[in-house]
Amino acid sequence: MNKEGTAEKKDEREEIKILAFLCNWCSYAGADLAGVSRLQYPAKVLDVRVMCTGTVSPYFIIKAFQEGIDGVLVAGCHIGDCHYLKGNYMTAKRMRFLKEALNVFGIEKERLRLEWVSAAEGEKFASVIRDFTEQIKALGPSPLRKDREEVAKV
Amino acid sequence: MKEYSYFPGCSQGSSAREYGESAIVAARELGIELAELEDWNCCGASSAHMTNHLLSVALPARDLSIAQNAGGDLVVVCAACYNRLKLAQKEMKENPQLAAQVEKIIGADPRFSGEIRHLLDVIMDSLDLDELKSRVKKPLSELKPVSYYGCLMARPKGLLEEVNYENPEKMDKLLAALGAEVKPWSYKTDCCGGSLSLTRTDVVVRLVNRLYEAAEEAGANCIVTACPMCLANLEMRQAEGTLQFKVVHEIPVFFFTELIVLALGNPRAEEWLGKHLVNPRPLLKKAGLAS
Amino acid sequence: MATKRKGKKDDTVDRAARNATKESPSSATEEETEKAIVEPEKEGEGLLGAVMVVGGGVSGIQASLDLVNLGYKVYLVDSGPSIGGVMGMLDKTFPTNECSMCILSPKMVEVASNDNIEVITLAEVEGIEGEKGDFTVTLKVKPRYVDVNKCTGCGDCTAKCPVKVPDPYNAGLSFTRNIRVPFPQAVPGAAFIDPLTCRYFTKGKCQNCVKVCQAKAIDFDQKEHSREVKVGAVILAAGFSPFDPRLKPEYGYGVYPNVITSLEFERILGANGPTSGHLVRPSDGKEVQKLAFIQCVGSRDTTVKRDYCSSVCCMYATKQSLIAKEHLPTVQPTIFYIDIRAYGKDFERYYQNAAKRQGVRYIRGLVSGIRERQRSKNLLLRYLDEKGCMQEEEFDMVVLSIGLEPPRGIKPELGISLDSFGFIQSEPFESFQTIREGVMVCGAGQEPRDIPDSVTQASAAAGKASQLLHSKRYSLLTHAEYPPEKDVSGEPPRVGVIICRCGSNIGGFVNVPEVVEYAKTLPDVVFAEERIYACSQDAQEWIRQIVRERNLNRLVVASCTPRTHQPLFQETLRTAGINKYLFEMANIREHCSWVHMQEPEEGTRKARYLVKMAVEKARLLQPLAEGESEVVPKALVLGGGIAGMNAALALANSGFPVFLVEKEEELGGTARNIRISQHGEDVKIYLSDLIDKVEREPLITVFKSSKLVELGGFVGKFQSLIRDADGRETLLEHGVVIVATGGKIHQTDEYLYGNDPRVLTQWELEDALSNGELPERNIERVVMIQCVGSRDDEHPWCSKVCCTEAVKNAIKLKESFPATDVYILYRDIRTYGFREELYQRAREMGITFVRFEDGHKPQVRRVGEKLQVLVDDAALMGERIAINTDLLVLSVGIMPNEDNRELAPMLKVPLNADGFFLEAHMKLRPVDFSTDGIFVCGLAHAPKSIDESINQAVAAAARAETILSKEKIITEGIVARVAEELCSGCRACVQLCPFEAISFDQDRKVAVVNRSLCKGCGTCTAVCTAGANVIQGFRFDQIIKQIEAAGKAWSG
Amino acid sequence: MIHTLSTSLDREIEERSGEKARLCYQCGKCSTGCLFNFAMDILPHQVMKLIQYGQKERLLSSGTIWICASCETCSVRCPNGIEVSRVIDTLREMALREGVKPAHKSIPLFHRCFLGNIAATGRISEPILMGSYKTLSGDLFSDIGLAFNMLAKGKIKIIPEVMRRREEVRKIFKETKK
Ligand SMILES: Cc1cc2nc3c(=O)[nH]c(=O)nc-3n(C[C@H](O)[C@H](O)[C@H](O)COP(=O)(O)OP(=O)(O)OC[C@H]3O[C@@H](n4cnc5c(N)ncnc54)[C@H](O)[C@@H]3O)c2cc1C
Ligand SMILES: Cc1cc2nc3c(=O)[nH]c(=O)nc-3n(C[C@H](O)[C@H](O)[C@H](O)COP(=O)(O)OP(=O)(O)OC[C@H]3O[C@@H](n4cnc5c(N)ncnc54)[C@H](O)[C@@H]3O)c2cc1C
Ligand code: SF4
Ligand code: SF4
Ligand code: SF4
Ligand code: SF4
Ligand code: SF4
Ligand code: SF4
Ligand code: SF4
Ligand code: SF4
Repeated sequence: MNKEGTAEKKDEREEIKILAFLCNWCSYAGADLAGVSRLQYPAKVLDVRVMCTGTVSPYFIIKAFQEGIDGVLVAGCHIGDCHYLKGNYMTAKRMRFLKEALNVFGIEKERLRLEWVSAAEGEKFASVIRDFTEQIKALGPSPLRKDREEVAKV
Repeated sequence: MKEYSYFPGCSQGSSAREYGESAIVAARELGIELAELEDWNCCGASSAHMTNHLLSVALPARDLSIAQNAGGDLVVVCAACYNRLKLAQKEMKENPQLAAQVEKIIGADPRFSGEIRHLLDVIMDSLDLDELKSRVKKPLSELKPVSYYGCLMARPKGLLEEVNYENPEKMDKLLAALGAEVKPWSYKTDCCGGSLSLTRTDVVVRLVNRLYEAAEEAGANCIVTACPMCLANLEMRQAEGTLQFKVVHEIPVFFFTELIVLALGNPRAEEWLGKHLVNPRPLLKKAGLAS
Repeated sequence: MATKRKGKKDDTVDRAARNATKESPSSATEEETEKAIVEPEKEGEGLLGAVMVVGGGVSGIQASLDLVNLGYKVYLVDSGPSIGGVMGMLDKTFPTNECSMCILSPKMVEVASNDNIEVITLAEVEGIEGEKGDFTVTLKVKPRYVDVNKCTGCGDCTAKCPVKVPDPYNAGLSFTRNIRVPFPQAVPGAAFIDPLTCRYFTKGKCQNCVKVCQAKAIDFDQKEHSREVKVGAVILAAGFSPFDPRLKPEYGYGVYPNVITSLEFERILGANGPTSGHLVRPSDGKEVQKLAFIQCVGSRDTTVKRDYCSSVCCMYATKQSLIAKEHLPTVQPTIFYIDIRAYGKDFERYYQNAAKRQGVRYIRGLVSGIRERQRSKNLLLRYLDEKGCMQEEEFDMVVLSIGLEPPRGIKPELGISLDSFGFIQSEPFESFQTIREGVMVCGAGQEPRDIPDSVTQASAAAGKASQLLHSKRYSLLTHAEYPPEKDVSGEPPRVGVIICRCGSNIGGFVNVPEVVEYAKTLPDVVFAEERIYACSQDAQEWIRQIVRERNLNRLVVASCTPRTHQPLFQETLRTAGINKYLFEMANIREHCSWVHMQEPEEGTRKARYLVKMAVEKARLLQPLAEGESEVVPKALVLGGGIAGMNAALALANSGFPVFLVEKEEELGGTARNIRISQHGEDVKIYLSDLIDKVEREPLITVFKSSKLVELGGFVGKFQSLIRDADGRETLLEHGVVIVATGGKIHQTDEYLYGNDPRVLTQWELEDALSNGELPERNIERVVMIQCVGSRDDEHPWCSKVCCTEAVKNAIKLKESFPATDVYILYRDIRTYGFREELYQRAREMGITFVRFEDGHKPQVRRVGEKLQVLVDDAALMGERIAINTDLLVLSVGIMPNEDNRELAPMLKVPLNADGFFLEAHMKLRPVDFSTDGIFVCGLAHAPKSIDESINQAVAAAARAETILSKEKIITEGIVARVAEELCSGCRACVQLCPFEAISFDQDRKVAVVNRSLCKGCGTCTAVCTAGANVIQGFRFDQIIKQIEAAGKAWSG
Repeated sequence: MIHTLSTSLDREIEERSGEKARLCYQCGKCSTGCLFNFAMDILPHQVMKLIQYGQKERLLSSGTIWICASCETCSVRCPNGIEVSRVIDTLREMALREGVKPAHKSIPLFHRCFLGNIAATGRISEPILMGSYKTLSGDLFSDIGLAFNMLAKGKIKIIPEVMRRREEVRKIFKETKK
């Protein structure tokens, strides 16, 4: 029983967590549509609504990894569809840079994902989450998180 | 028994005798009596129509005045005659000046107040398909025909009594009721080459070959038509296609009336089988419809 | 059937509302929170401040939104079960390829949540009695059998309904059930029952839906009834019906499964369509590789009595080809066409890009008919290749570009008239005005037109209604009255959490009691409870009560999506005396219960953390003030052409003073050169009438020989400096600017123009024609050359008007001199819409059209007495034709005004690559700029005809009026703010703001946000290295708290 | 190269047939639907164009007017409602009337034989028709096997069927020649 208990505990610790920043106008709406269409995807994802992906600061992403998130998704309108003209364009630029920077922190750059999901793309949203969850599962918990847990133990 | 005036047309006495004869027999089987118009003349067919418009109206006009005397509706089996007679009637109706001119020429009132109808339409309208089904003695179940109207019956718009002049369906329905496995195809109203048969045989061979290819592609084992010219072109030019395009087609061609007679078990159907240039016996034998 | 369950989003404070608030004592009783109707004023007796809009497509939606913003109560009637029209079915839209639903659905939500728009579905207009300003409209309302106020759109009934029906939303390509919500984004988002197919109605038993509907929304007792509505004006926006391709039997639609209509194809392309955007064909679900489009099916066709061009199909076929390639790069689209009509703004570029770079194959010449291969169900098409050789090619699928037909159910008995095709007839220069005063028209129901043109006309129609009813503005609007806002700034957070079950939608999958218990453990949460339907009307009362009783100062609702429901709860909170920004939502339905139905435990766990994240954020929420700025109710119009004058008059008619600035000595602009309109009306008379009206209008001040030299301020309060020819300067103050500075004619030296007196422009011909300067015996023959200075490398746009102009002048010429032969040398004839009738008439009259290929411009030389034009005739495979002529007329193009280069930076608005002004949004905001308070119309925007310029002018005026009619502009609370003490002065944000809302204060060396310009996107905050720039409502610390809460998930 | 253009041919055709070639906007449906186009020197839509340009000689001496089998596919498909086949019939008639040398001489010859046969007996008799056509065209030997075959199958009646009041038919021929 004790053994089982620890196994369960371990499982829980091994269990991954994904944080998604969704822009209000396209991707959040796309996620809504996935819901309305009852498309199923794994429940490992929590989302934060922002008005525009342009507002997602690199700091948020680093903070998320520090807090023990294993994968971060940033999803916004397709290029050219931005409600605010070019916010997503800025984001794309910033994310490219950030992916490289993550390596420096010892985080695989696959843990950060940028996707364009329109309000009509419920199916795309669901499949992005499915795919990303698989990918992060394969990568396992974030190295940062392990560090933190280690530190906490010590 | 319903009686109609009947315009046989030239070829039904000679090159399409099987059509002329089977039409009368089939009609009678289905309760329709066809009374031949007295002393009718050739409608002029394509040649008149293509070279002298007035002639192409005046020739059938004489037949129409005879039909007017006979009274009632006029039934036609040949697609070309049907086309010419019907268009002459229509043109004169729409153009009284033309009618007057023609009246002078033929020396009789050319206005025909009856309806000119193709035998296929007459049969399909007077028939209850379920009843027909029950009367079938030899179901054509091994036959996989495609229906072929050709252009003369289907055009111009409004000639056919069916709404969809691009994809008429009466013949399909009739054949299906006789037990055949009718194949859909997109060539029902394509032209067979018409009167170019003797003069530009090359052109006709090409068109006919195309039809055979399409029929085969559609999975058909025979073609059924209502036009003597189509049948003649299809049969005459089948072998030539073999030479020119290096493919062998062996697809018999029937008049729809022959198949009615055959399916209803009337032995006279046998008589006409020998008249086909493409021998239908092997197919019918295989289908258990002929000995 | 009212749809009034959503909250209202009121971002305006208007005069009438203010008066009303002043008069009533402001103690927060419950009655007070009820809506109060303001008594109509005495002036303008007999007019009603309400408008009915018939048809809820994009044009009807735009008209409705404009009308409420202009201060009128709106009844939006649709014959279907939801608004949205055809645009709601489209996948993407040309020429920007934007997602159609993404841009439409926010507008639909806006309609749904506005208290002053009553949506009446399943209804048709039976009669319109009375006079303009005071109509009584009789509606026939069909029963929906579902109470829209109760239905939550959960879809439980659909799952249990035994009757399968083809889904009209998917153009019949897929099946749905008899009872259903029409489509996910439908407004109202409620189910309906079609009695014709319902088993209960046809067989007398079933009622499965009644059994499963927890909201008790189904009501089989509803009856068809008629209803009378009193309004001051009516706008007909009934759109179009698609052509039935069975009428062209040669294409085998309905016989061959892989021949489909463009509307069906649009659904196949749709990510939310029957195949989820996979490019597969109906017969066997096989991926499509070879795809063909056949144009003009049911358009430009005498034999089916559609002698008009449907205007949009050339472009949508191009769009569908591009999108198909986007979905499946290997697909090979081919478009068979007669003329490619890429006439609108940026259309030519779109078409050229598709043809030259994206591999869309365009083949001129229609296929005559379609044949099918029986085994593969592939389709055989015969066409002539560019060498004139016959080809037969197999395609996997064929799309028929079906035309647009008149709407159904709009009849002359309504006092209007229909044209010979059945479209709603309108006045020659004012296409939005029917023959009946007070009844306006817009959208594709008046003439086939695309979305931007429909939207433009909708605004124009709304503006016209306002000109009629402006004295009754606000008289019938309902206004919420708010108790004073409680100051909670000093208090510690007291968070209330409401968890909604949504019947079983949430409750069936998420363990709601568990989430409630969990919520109670969260910091600062003083109240947590569940509710079966949190959005129902009685729940709002309950919320107000607990907010008061429990002394809550933050509210979290865990239910469905904030995109539709946040405004409602914010409104409720506000009526409870709490600032509406102290509210947060957790979406545990769309983002949780519905997508994790198979793992309820994990779903419940996720719901807990979604609630926790919301609570964490809520604890940090601060009340935000909505900004207010004054509006100077005056307008500045730049340019005194037809567009500028119409805009000025429209505003003056609605009671607003206008400054009209014209740089020339006289008004009139380009139109002074045009004699006859396409409808044959005398433009000179129209123009002099117009100038006369403008000059006599006391509310319009005309500044001639003047130009704008400087513009300051922002929406509501601009200051502009204008200078006249003598250098005199005037400073003007106004709330809006309308840019109508026009365009100009292309100056050419091609084809001996300027070198030989027999070579004229169309304008010169028109002049000569109307002055009688053309002696008949000298002109046996006239040749016209099209596209002079258009559609070439230097000018990659179509000038839109010149095909019609040439045809029009040719007809005029032929009427005056029947013996004269006229030849028009062209590349494509672009007589779109009803202009096609002119083209047809020209051919009928014997005017000869000669087509030449791109890159084969005609040559002109002098031969003896005559001019000789040599042209390589494309129809004859490039055979050269020599035409000796007495006159050569050039159809020269329209160029942008050079002044634009100088105006654009002054107004802080963009130009496109061609030098025309670039509007805020090509599709849905065709006359707005992204800079608030500035509008555009006429040739300044793009080439267009007179009537189109007038449409746009009246539309721009109406859009401007939505601002001028407000006393104050209320700006969103969610805007950026720079904490000056932290700002390092790096100016990163200043450069990045897409709306130029941040400026740099040179004295204090800090960035400053102008909250009137800021749109709250947050781009600036992401780059601020000092963390000085924050976006209210999405503050850094708030998001960090959400991240932290998420980080602790699954374990804490 | 086309030098002289005129609109008179279009009017002449309209007078004779009621069809207005000038309405044609070159959609090409007539040509793409024509099953005989491979044998034509001028495609049907180009016929319309050349009528608009008044190129009478070129049209009357074209092969197209003889190759066209009057199947009317073009006519039912034309979105401008032009009966293209009727226009071609008219051109053919004009060519005969004006004695233009036909591009495919066998075809008018066949029609002449066909009509001659009717004029003589009131009805068509295949042996007579074939005989006359074969003799006059000099193409004696093609189809000879076919003829024997048909004869053997009783498809060709040696003794032609003749109508009684032949003079009435002959009168029609005489009157319509005028
Ligand atoms: C296949 C296809 C693709 C297209 N693609 C594009 C594109 O990419 N870009 C573009 O700009 N345009 C495109 N269009 C054109 C576009 O659809 C129209 O411009 C637009 O829909 C017109 O909007 P509307 O509001 O006038 O009419 P509609 O969208 O037709 O809406 C009319 C509304 O009125 C209702 N109604 C009808 N009759 C009545 C009545 N009697 N009483 C009450 N209500 C009534 C209807 O139910 C409907 O809701 C496309 C069209 C088609 C067919
Ligand atoms: C060559 C050509 C042919 C046309 N043919 C036709 C046709 O046949 N049929 C048809 O319906 N339409 C035609 N049009 C279009 C038609 O002329 C316009 O749609 C219509 O006149 C509306 O124009 P507008 O008011 O937008 O611009 P304009 O008529 O160009 O007016 C703009 C006004 O602004 C003034 N202005 C410019 N810059 C400034 C500034 N900086 N400050 C102050 N004032 C300024 C100008 O002096 C002018 O008076 C044609 C246009 C052109 C160019
Ligand atoms: S079950 Fe009831 S609440 Fe749900 S969609 Fe159907 S009618 Fe509406
Ligand atoms: S009563 Fe009608 S709508 Fe309801 S479930 Fe039965 S068939 Fe469907
Ligand atoms: S020409 Fe007109 S009707 Fe034809 S496809 Fe193009 S836009 Fe549609
Ligand atoms: S608030 Fe609750 S009841 Fe209303 S729709 Fe949203 S989840 Fe359903
Ligand atoms: S002439 Fe003018 S309207 Fe016609 S295609 Fe050329 S630029 Fe466009
Ligand atoms: S939030 Fe967006 S619009 Fe507002 S100042 Fe920042 S960047 Fe500009
Ligand atoms: S009538 Fe003549 S031109 Fe027309 S399709 Fe038939 S053969 Fe071709
Ligand atoms: S089908 Fe008619 S319009 Fe089209 S090219 Fe032929 S004649 Fe002209």
